[in-house]
Amino acid sequence: MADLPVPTLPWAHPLESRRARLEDVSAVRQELSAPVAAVDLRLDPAGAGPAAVAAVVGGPLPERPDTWTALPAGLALRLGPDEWLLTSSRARPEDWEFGVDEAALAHGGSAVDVSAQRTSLRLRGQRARDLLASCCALDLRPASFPRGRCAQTLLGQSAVLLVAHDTDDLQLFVRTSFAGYVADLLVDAAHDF
Amino acid sequence: MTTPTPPGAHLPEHPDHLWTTAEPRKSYDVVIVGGGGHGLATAHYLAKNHGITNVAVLEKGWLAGGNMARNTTLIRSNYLWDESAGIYEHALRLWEGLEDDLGYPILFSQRGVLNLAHTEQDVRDSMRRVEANKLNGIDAEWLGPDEVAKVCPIVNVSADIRYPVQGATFQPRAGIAKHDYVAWGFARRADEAGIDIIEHCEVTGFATDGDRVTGVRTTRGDIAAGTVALCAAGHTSVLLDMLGVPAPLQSHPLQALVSELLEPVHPTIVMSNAVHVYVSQAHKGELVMGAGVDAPVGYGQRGAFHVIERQMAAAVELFPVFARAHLLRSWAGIVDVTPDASPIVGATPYDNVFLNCGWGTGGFKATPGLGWAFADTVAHGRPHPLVAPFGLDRFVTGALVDEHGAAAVAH
Amino acid sequence: MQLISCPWCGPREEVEFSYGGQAAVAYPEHPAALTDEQWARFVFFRDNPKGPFAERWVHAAGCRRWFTAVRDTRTHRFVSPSEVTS
Amino acid sequence: MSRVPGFGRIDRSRTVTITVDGVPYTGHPGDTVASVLLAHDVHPRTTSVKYGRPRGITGAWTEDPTGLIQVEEPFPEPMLLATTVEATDGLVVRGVNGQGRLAEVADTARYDRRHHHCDVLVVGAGPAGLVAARAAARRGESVVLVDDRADPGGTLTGTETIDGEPSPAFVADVVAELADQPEVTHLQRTTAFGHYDDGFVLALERRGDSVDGYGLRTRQRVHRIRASRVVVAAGAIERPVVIEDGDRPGVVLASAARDLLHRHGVLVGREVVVFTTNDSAYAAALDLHEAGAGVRVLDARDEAPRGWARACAERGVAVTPAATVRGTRGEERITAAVTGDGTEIPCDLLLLSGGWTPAAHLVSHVGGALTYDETLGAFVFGEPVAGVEVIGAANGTLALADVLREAGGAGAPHAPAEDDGAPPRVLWRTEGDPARQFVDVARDATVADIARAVGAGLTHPEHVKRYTTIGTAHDQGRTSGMLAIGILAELTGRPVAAMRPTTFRPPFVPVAFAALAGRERGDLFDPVRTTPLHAWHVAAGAEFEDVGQWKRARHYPRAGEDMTAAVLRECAAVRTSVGIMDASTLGTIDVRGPDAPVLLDRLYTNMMSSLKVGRVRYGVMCGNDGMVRDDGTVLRLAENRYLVTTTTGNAAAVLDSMEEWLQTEWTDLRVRLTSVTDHWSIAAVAGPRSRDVIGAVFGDLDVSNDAFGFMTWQDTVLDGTPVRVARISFSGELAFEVSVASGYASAVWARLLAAGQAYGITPYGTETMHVLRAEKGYPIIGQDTDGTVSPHDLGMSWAVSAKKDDFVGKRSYTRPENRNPLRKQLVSLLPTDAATKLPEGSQIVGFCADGRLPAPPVPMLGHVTSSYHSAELARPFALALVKGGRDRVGEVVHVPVEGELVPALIGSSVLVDPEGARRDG
Repeated sequence: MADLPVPTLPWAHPLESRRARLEDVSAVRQELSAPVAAVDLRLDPAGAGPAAVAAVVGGPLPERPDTWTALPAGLALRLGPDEWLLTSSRARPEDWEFGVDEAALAHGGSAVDVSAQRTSLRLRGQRARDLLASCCALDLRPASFPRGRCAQTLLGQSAVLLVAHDTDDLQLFVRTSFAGYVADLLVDAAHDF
Repeated sequence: MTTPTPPGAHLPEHPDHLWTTAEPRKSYDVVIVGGGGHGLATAHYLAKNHGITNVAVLEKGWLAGGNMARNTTLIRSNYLWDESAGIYEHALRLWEGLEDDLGYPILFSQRGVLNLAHTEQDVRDSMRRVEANKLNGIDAEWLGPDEVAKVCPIVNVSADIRYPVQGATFQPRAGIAKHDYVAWGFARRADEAGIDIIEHCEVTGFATDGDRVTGVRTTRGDIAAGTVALCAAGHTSVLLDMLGVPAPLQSHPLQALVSELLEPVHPTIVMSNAVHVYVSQAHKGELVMGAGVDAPVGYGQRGAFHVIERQMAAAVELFPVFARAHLLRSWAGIVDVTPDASPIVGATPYDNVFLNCGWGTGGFKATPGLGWAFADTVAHGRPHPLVAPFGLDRFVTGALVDEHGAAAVAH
Repeated sequence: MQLISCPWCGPREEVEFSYGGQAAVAYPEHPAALTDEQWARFVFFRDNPKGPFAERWVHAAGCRRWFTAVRDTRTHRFVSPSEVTS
Repeated sequence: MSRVPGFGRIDRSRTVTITVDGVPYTGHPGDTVASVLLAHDVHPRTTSVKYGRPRGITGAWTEDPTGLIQVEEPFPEPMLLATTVEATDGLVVRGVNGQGRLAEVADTARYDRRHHHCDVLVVGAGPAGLVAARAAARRGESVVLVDDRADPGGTLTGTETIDGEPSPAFVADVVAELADQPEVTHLQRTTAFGHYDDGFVLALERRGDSVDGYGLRTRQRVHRIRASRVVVAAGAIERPVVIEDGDRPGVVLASAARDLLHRHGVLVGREVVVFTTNDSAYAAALDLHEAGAGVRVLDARDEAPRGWARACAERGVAVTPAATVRGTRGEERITAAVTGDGTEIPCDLLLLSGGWTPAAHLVSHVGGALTYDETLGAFVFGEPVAGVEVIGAANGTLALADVLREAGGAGAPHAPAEDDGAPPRVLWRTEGDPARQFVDVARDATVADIARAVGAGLTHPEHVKRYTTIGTAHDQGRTSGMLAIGILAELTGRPVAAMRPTTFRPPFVPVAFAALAGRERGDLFDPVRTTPLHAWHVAAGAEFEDVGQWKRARHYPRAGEDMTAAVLRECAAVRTSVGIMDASTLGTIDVRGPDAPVLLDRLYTNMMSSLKVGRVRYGVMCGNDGMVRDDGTVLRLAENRYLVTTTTGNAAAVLDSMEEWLQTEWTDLRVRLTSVTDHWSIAAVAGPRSRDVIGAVFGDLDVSNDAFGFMTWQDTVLDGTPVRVARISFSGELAFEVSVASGYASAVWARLLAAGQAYGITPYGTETMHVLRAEKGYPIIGQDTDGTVSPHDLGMSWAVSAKKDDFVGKRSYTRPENRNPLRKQLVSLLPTDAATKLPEGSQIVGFCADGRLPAPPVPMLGHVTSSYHSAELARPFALALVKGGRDRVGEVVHVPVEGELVPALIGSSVLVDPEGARRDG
């Protein structure tokens, strides 16, 4: 697949139309994250598979569910017992899927391109966790949800994947079709901050 | 401070005598297990229609303290399928004469029910049900949003809500009644007829002889029974387990709630499936609402709070004027639900044990109709035609009466 | 609203889960060999105990894994730590 | 004025003006509506609901059963207590006596939620709660402390000494220490109202009303607190003694009079009789005396407590032991108390204290069992509840010194013990006329009513409650509940301990619906799911329909078009040229693994393992009951990889169900499922010119029929971006579905439109799609099915594999009902007038030869599931489920439509291009 031309088709962020409203919130900085290549990796955690995939993606996979590790240009998020979300801001989605899948297949695993399945918002600021706590029941205290943790949970009525980068720096992934709802929810919640 | 017309003053007084809690005797022709609305109504009609009075009603707690004390008192008959329409319409006709029959002011108020439609499919399902109702001789009509607003001006029929109201079915004869009064009215009649109402008497087992049950074991001793009629709603499975009779029932918490007393604002009953609401304003002025059924099996008579929150969101969404009404009290009953959301009534593998359960959220409205038909079933030892379609065997043959699908909310 | 312990994600709010009813109701080996009664038993009939009940849950808003847990239906409390079936 | 200098914690430097029943009154910040009125010597007066008797207030906080008001400004709110509504400038209220009034317009205030997690939640910031919170904080625990009143301190009046300093200083110290702790959240004006499992407590914070509107500030907030441990320090509720005419204005709880004095500086009466059964009322007697009232104490016990008696003697407060109050005299207000021996003691205030009932609610909510405490005359917590601790008055511990010890343990602060106290006497009522002894003044229910209930045969407290309505008013029997049980015990000759108190239900205080709804209103009520093309649809003037949570474009009316016209135009475009539809809402699931063919063979009624890579097959999924649950196309992407398409509404349910089978039943299958619904955006391009459009946009693709046949798919690239094109038709026309990662959806859509311009490419919506598929007899699951329809009923026996041993639902097809020849089957229905569009949902009856319906009940043959005007057929047509329908083809039946019987001809369900020449072309 390496002979594909460089993509020139215009790409649109699902929250483009809400960018101004999100940036208007002063208490918590909410940024639209740039698109990344992302695969959903399914793999037996016990065998040699994780190491094989790690070699391809350039970093070790997190060993416990609900934690993440940094990859050279992305994140390795452990979503469940045999499931990871691997992102890359450098690779093209089709290459990312091909590479990870190839490594996983040898160990009975598989990878599926989900680059456009979710979109992402970065929340920064001292009140970022408070803002999330207005619509998320997860224990988001820094001690309970420190850097290195991630969690699939509910924000309002929408499933989200929360990632703790730091005490004041969180990221949320949300399915593309729910992104507008989540953005509206956060903008609304930020009113009384 | 000013003094408008005092509410509550208009509630009728109860009679001076209701019933006397009896001591269990050794033996009865009929033992009814469960002293809720269905058990008491069955007792009443056994005496009234069939002259059978050597009857005991066994209640494990205080009389009519289960779902009868916990429901939202909606009465309607606008069900989709012929079988359901048959039993519920029979019940509704009995409701219309029940105050006289019982000699008790049960406050049956026929104020109509609106079943709202919010999506195109809701509209199709509603039309289907209205047309079926009409052909079954049940009063029903389809109303557009403007007509909905005429019947109930506080419903938000504007397009600015998440799931705008596309219209509603309307059954004018639907209504509400005072549940305690109904139960007590049946109890008093049964008591007058010489039927023993025995409270705080829990069935702990059955004595059997081949295909027959000879009696019940209770916390107050053994009682011999010619026929046993089970009317235990959410606790039916507990009894059937004692008999070794399987039934496709799951018991779930169902929550309900009331507001404080309010000046009249809501003239009818409104139900909505998509925006889950059913609400009426009772005689004293309180808004009475039912929430959704909690998904897990539960006998705890309490439900989860998020169900209430969701209920309140739905209420304010559909009725903006309810915003500052207050939740005064919430509670839960235990509803026994079947795979097709229709009741199970009729025979069991035991010749002289008859089953009545699985009414889910529909039990109250069926009370007199079920009592009538079940008493007939017990008296003649075979299912009355109105309950015949609801036998346990339908799960084997596949002849379900599926009220899930197109039949609006089954409340 | 209860906390339910997902074997993978730890205690989470009840709303994150979907209920799957009675656990360990096996799909019949040879459905065609069953009588209508036996088939109906599998399709429609589930235990409904007042007391401990082994049930299936799925962490729908989380890892989407199904698991089995025992809960007392009288108190709604989970009486055994959840265990994984698969 | 009854405002006493030197008393109260109101801010006398500022004034507020409120209007009550049209009369303006001034008060101060820190006042309530009740305290403002009382300060002006105006006793809130309502009329009782049943007997029209005058009523005043009897409590100083949420326990008051009578002082209901209606707020009119800033926004109408019904049925609040004058004792709990803070006096704010511009507030307008009026009295009510039983029913509140709702606003006629929507409430624009904001309400929201906030989640908390903590080691310890302390409910109540009285002495017990403050000390417990401090102790927890000092241990390094995270603490949430909530208290329902405006200020912390609870029942502390400021007269007490704690650790050698006046109690206000102690409270201030503790509050300051807590404020310094980052792990402590301290919320006043926040009422814990519900307690659920696993330490989940709901608390309502009142953040203030504003006459000028709310702006962005939240009016009320529900705090959803998840605590490892819940410490209930919610205090106790004083109850009166039931006396004859004890409902007369001027009869007040002793603690309430004291609270009004110390909080608001209001002296409720000048000539005061105190009738008590316990020690606590003595403090009220002495405080009111110090504030200038003449006070006399009647103690029901044989001996007055020596310490208190001494203190009274020192100050000249007369104490009479072994004395009772039997009744009252007066009209609008008490003028005298009548003692047990008939003596009338002139007074303008009668204080009652019949003992204390612990605020058991929050423990009762989680099923905590209560046991009767003979000494207190109240139910207290029996068995401990895991994770719940009850301290202070809520635990029946009343003396301050004991409370502090109980709350603080080893490091507890110290308060001087009350010396020579005496145990309370449990006394529910005094001698008198039962018909004038009000137990629940809010419901106008008397001892005579309880006696009548007992006479009617009722003995259970729940029955008596329902017969008499005691405890059902807005106060939920806070002060009357225990009295009713005590009196019921007395009347039935049974011990109180044998009674089961009625269960406390959430909420502890009434909570506005809107507060519970939070921000789940309007578009935030339920997520609005949109496709990446949503903005384009809006700009194109689409009308939308809700399908599940999705917004789908239903049609695109042009100026002057109604839906029928727009849909006819869109249909014609697809049938004659080319149309384009956004199908991105379809569920898509990537199914991978060596056993993927096995799984799909078990889940679909037809065979999927035989599908060749590169090809597409339509499939039906059923439940165990054999009824159709979903349908869609399946693409075989590789030997071990399929892409499964579901209907829009069922996507999540299908995936969940597939996972359930895999994870719990067929755990040996090596298959993995990944939802890619949101990843793929799908544009359906349909119509005879669709090949031209696809060919123009995707130059690398050979779109000829030979190279790209019906029900096959191919991958291609558009400007470097991968695209998948499949030849799938839901319209019966030559058609393609173009899938691309959703970020590129707009770009691809634009290219397709541009390429289609030459052919007048027409965007079409779901309504048009429905018409087109109906003309072909393709069912919509959920519209033409309702959970009772099998594939055979739909005429899809061709999609039910006979080769497979088993698949989900197969066994059910041999049940008797599935072999019933009168099952409903999908057929078409053509109104014979070729003009009437049968309303969807219409019922179908047999042909009525005389043109009239028989009397009900009329047997029904089935119903109309879909009905449209057809551009292609130039007439209306319908699909219907009809009993034995396929055997009735050619029969004319009747459909009642608005009172008319419309004859309609039953036909095959496929009306357009039955040979499939178009889609295959």
